[in-house]
Amino acid sequence: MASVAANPRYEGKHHLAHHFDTRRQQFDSHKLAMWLFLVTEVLMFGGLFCAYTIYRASHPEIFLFAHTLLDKNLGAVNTIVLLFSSFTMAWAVRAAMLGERRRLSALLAITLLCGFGFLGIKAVEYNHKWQHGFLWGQHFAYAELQDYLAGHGTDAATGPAPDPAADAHAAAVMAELDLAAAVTVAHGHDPALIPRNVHIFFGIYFVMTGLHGIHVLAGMIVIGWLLRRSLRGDFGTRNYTAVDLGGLYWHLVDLIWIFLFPLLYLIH
Amino acid sequence: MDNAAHRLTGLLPAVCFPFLAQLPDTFWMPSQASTTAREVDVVFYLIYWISVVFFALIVGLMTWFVVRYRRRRPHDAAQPAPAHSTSLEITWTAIPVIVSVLLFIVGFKSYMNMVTPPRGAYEIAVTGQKWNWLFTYPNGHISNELHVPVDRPVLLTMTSEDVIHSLWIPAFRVKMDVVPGRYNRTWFEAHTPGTYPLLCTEYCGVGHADMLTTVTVHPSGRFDTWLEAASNLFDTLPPAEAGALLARRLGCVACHSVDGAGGIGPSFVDLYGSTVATRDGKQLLADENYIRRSIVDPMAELVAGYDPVMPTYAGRIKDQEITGIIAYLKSLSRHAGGDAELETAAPAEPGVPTEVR
Amino acid sequence: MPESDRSHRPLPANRAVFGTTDTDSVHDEPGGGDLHPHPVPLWMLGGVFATLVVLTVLTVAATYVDLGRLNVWVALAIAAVKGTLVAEIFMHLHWDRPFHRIALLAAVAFVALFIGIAMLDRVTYLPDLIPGHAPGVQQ
Amino acid sequence: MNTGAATIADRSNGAAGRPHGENYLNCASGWRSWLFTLDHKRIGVMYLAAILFSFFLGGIFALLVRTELISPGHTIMDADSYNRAFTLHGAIMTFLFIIPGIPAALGNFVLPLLLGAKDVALPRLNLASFHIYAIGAVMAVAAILLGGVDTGWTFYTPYSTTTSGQVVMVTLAVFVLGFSSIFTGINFIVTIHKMRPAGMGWFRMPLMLWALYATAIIQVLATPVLAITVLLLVAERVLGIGVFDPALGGDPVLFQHFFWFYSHPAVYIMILPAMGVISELISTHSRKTIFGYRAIAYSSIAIAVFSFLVWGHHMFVSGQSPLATVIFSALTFSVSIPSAVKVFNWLATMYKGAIKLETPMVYALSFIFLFGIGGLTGLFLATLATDVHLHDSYFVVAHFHYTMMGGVVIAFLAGIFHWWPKMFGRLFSQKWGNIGAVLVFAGFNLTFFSQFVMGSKGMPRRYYSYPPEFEIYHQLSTYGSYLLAVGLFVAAGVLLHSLLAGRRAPANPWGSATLEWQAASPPSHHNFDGPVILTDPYDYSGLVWDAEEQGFVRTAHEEVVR
Ligand code: HEA
Ligand code: HEA
Ligand code: HEC
Ligand code: CUA
Ligand SMILES: [Cu+2]
Repeated sequence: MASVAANPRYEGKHHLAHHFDTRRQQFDSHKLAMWLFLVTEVLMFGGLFCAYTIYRASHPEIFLFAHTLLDKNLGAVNTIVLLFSSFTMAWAVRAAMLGERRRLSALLAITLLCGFGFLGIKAVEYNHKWQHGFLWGQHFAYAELQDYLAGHGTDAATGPAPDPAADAHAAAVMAELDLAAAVTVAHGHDPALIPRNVHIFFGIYFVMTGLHGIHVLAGMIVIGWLLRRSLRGDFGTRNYTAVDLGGLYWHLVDLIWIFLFPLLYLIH
Repeated sequence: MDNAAHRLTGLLPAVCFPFLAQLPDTFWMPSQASTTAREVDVVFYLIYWISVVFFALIVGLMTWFVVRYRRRRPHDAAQPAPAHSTSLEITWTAIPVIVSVLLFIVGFKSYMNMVTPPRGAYEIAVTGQKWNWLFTYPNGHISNELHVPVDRPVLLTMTSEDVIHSLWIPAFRVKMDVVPGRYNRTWFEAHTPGTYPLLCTEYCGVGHADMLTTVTVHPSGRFDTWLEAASNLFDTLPPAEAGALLARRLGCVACHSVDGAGGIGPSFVDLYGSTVATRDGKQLLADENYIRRSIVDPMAELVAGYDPVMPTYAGRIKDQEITGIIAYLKSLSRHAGGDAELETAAPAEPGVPTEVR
Repeated sequence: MPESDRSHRPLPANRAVFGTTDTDSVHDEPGGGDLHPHPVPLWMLGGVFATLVVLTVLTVAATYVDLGRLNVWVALAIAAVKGTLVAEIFMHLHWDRPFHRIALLAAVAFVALFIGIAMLDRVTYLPDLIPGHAPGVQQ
Repeated sequence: MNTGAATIADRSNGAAGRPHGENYLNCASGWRSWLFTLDHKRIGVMYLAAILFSFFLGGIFALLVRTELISPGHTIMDADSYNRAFTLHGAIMTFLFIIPGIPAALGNFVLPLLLGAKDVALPRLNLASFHIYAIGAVMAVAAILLGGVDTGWTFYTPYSTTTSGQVVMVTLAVFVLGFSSIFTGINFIVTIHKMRPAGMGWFRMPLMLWALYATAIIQVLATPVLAITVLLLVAERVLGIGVFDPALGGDPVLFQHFFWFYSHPAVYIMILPAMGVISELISTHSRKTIFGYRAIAYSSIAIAVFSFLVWGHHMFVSGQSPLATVIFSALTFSVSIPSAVKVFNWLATMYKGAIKLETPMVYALSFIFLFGIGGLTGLFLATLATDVHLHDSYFVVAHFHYTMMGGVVIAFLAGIFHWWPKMFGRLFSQKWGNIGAVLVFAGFNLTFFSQFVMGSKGMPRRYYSYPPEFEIYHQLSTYGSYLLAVGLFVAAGVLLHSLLAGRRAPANPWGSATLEWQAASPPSHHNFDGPVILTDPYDYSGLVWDAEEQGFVRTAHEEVVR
């Protein structure tokens, strides 16, 4: 690890603002502010979770059917990518606290790469939906859905695989719910049995993952900025607040995905 | 507990406001014409007097203190007084709590009556649309004003064609939003024959303030007579007159003027037989078929210069009725080609514009 | 970790309202109130990551077992465990001022309140909705 | 509450180092020194100017609305323009004026001073909050210039997703303004947690701080839900996602849940700081210790928490289920209790006080009167049976003007007059100040009392025209609004006159015991020049009138015997 004093910029970078009495007070203030900001993020996503819960509870058949159009595997891989990036970020904070500057830069770079990876995989998924017209609300292509189910029904890689057990389960759920005949549906691939209003699922899916994606992007900008500063040698044992706070933000983005993944991809 | 509260809340209003039995309008309230109205007014005046007492107390004390404890010289100090008093504070927390509980209970009781329609109520379907009301009676008859029998519970099942509206009959003290995609219900039992205003009270656009109509409470026995007469349009009226009525009932005249003035849609005056310029540059003759299509599938040909806001009437209008409307449009048009019989068509129902010639 | 103890030390009587150590203790701090970093040991970070991966696999696996209505709750429970791990270890809540945890829990509680009442309402008025009503979409 | 003085030792920057007469207003000049300042006082002043401008703008729309309603039918504008006018009036008043109002303008100025601190904890965030507010305001004004919106300030779907107009622009402006509000809230919480001087425990804080703290809790917890609501609305309108629009299978009642989950607590974002101001003023101008300090402090927090439990009272007849309706009605009454507690505590504070009818106090008394009516009429709306009849009528319009205009705006004016000498170092004419206050009071009651009557008699709100039997009430209301406008212009004139020609203000003209009055009027750039004496904020015994200063001065605290 390079020595702290080696960098002339370092000394100037941990000053104490005039209105604080101690560095501890300054750090605590910034950290509390960050946590309060995270609170607002939780509530903002809370609105989306509310919309999700409402529609899932009142129209389980839509969710049961529509989620099969998502790619579980890609979702799972993305989860791992994000978890890993959280791990490297947490490690980066540790490195910053210990003044391990080169390691800090490396870890930030890996975290950033994971961000790219996540968005890349997301782009692949979005592209697939776009190709087939599985879009939000108004733009959902029901006609294409019919073709898709008829044609790709057995293509395990891109479409839902036939799963007799799931079919039976879905039928049981439907029977239990005793919904109107119009919405009777099975998990299977008979185009005639598509439930009504599948587009609502995709409206919610795109809003949730889209807003989350924007947060990933924002987090990546923050990490990029941290990386730049870290390469410049700004951080050290007495000055790691920015890394710490940036990390908190990144972890929150991860935390939200931890809930999004099972709720959107793993509906049973 | 339940019982005591029940008796208390049941008795209280009657003791306090015996004069509220049945009133024409008071300083605060319009006249009462339904069973609900009385209940609501009792609650209203209960809260009113409680508020008056609290308000008088607060403002009275405030004024008294200001007068009594005015500071004369800048440095005069306050007189010693305790900085808090637990018993006082508990008192003025407890009293509002009690009052609140009381108000909740009386409000709750009347509300439960208001949302629980009695069995066997007379059902009328209500459709709200920009910007008029359609009331559909069990026999299929549709009217723009609400007509109800006296002394019989009436249940309104309501939905909207476009945005949210809200049906309010002040004299009955009932109100319920009319929401697209769902059925909301409200009920009442009118007890005084007469005609009362019915208003839309959820903001719904340019015509919101004009979305008013009336509710007529028919004296006993007369309602059925009215319904029978009203539903047989084509038996009793020449087609053009029936068409004129229909144009009002179906809400056409909310958008199409019958006096040549502008509006949301083109005026009906001189429409029939004219040449219409469409959005995509076609010139079409407004003949029978064109008008029929405009009603059933308004989006098929859009008139240049107008927004595509006309709802489709497919499924809501019978063939005979379209014929009636066409006859009515002919009667409004110079281009109708000397159809002398139509020119004399005059409206029979009050409110149909008399300029029709 | 001697540093972490500092935030738990008793406060002067007139400040210990709310029973948290959160705010205060800045002015009267003897050492000039310098920072006291608490680096989380690497084995712990690695362990948490490994656990998270295992739990992810478990979530996916759980979808293949039919538990009826329980499935969604199992998934949520696992997600909650994962979230707690992230918050407590990665986000340092475990060593942090308790007020930060209170804030996060409050946020979750208010979200739950919102969802709870909105759900209660929607489920109750569901029968009034026209099933499948969506005239603006060509299905 | 009766503790000895403590000294904040290390706060003195030494008055000696400061040239005589230098203060935060003149210590630097040029527009940059204002627009990019980190000084909470300058940010507060800029906020004050921007917010008063918004009030003026909203007021213009109000007068247009009132003038149109002076007779049924077309008076000065058509229905479409009217709909835009009241929407813009409501939206500007709510989002641009009253939500930032007291916290961002007065709060920013006084909060650090009340703490004896040099600044808020996060000055940059503070400045960012102002810049974001400015962006939001510019967006809102741009939207007005581009044609405005006609949705009502509540943006109910599906009307808002189908109507023409600048809905997207306005809702995005609301989104941006929400961030400004969140930043202020975060800043205040952090400042109150971390910047209290040693010796100022939670229960030795002035009540204004409790009020601002409670407000900030709501800002942080509720505003994000507004953000997501308007984002979803924009997505619904632009993309058609089908969550709120019934034509796409969405649920308009769900939108109302979203909207009111924020917008009900928002009314307490407005009223809580107003109540804080009143608590300070009643005590100061009565020279008497506040009665029931703890009750008032707790009631602020109680209001903040309860405010989240009652949003459905705006939806009693929306198609919300009767079950939820009943629950919400019951919960709604819970907010009334802490409000009632405050009112009674204020009265008890005045008892045996030494009350001086200075202009801020006149406004404060006016507040108790008007908020009393506003709050009590809330009870009619919280009660189920009566709300069914009164919902969406002018009764509701009158209720919320009594709380917002009669409550919050009056308290805001009270606060402006109270802190004016501190902010600008000038005194104003008490006589004309009081005349303005009386005119406002009279005009206000004339404007809005008649609205209660017509509302309960059947006059719906948002009506461009109306049946002739309501004409007399509307005329009274319109004339009242003109009188109200005159009163406000008098008030504005008094303040302007004071800026230009007012007498120099002493450090402590009213004899208040809170810390901001220990700073000079106006304060220096770093707020306090010497050590700050920490005292009980409501103990007036140490303050004596000094005829030479024409203000109050603190005698050495130890020497004062009670
Ligand atoms: C600053 C703003 C503010 C404040 C403080 C309040 C305070 C209250 N409001 Fe108000 N309200 C609004 C702003 C505000 N409101 C707005 C803007 C709307 C309409 C929005 C729209 O639709 O556009 C509205 C609408 C509104 C409704 C919906 C009406 C409808 O649309 O149908 C209801 C219903 O319950 C309600 C109730 C209350 C209650 C119970 C209080 C309570 O907090 C009042 C508490 C105070 C007191 C009770 C007075 C003091 C106490 C005493 C004098 C002692 C005696 C007390 C007792 C015996 C209990 N309000
Ligand atoms: C803070 C909130 C606030 C304030 C202060 C006001 C103030 C006023 N309001 Fe407003 N109003 C709303 C919030 C507010 N309103 C809302 C939310 C709605 C609902 C909108 C909707 O339905 O969507 C509404 C609706 C509304 C309506 C109903 C419209 C309808 O339903 O059709 C009416 C009608 O009379 C009205 C009138 C007025 C009047 C006359 C004032 C007067 O009090 C205004 C007086 C102000 C001035 C005349 C400006 C002069 C200012 C200065 C000179 C600067 C002064 C500076 C200093 C003193 C320093 N308002
Ligand atoms: C919501 C407003 C609205 C209502 C209600 C409405 N219309 Fe229209 N109508 C329009 C508009 C706008 C147009 C012009 C655009 C178009 O062609 O769709 C139009 C066009 C027409 C035309 C073609 C006019 C021309 O100049 O060629 C006819 C005929 C017509 N409407 C008849 C009716 C009838 C009959 C009814 C009632 C049964 C009715 N409309 C109800 C708004 C309305
Ligand atoms: Cu329909 Cu207002
Ligand atoms: Cu409310």
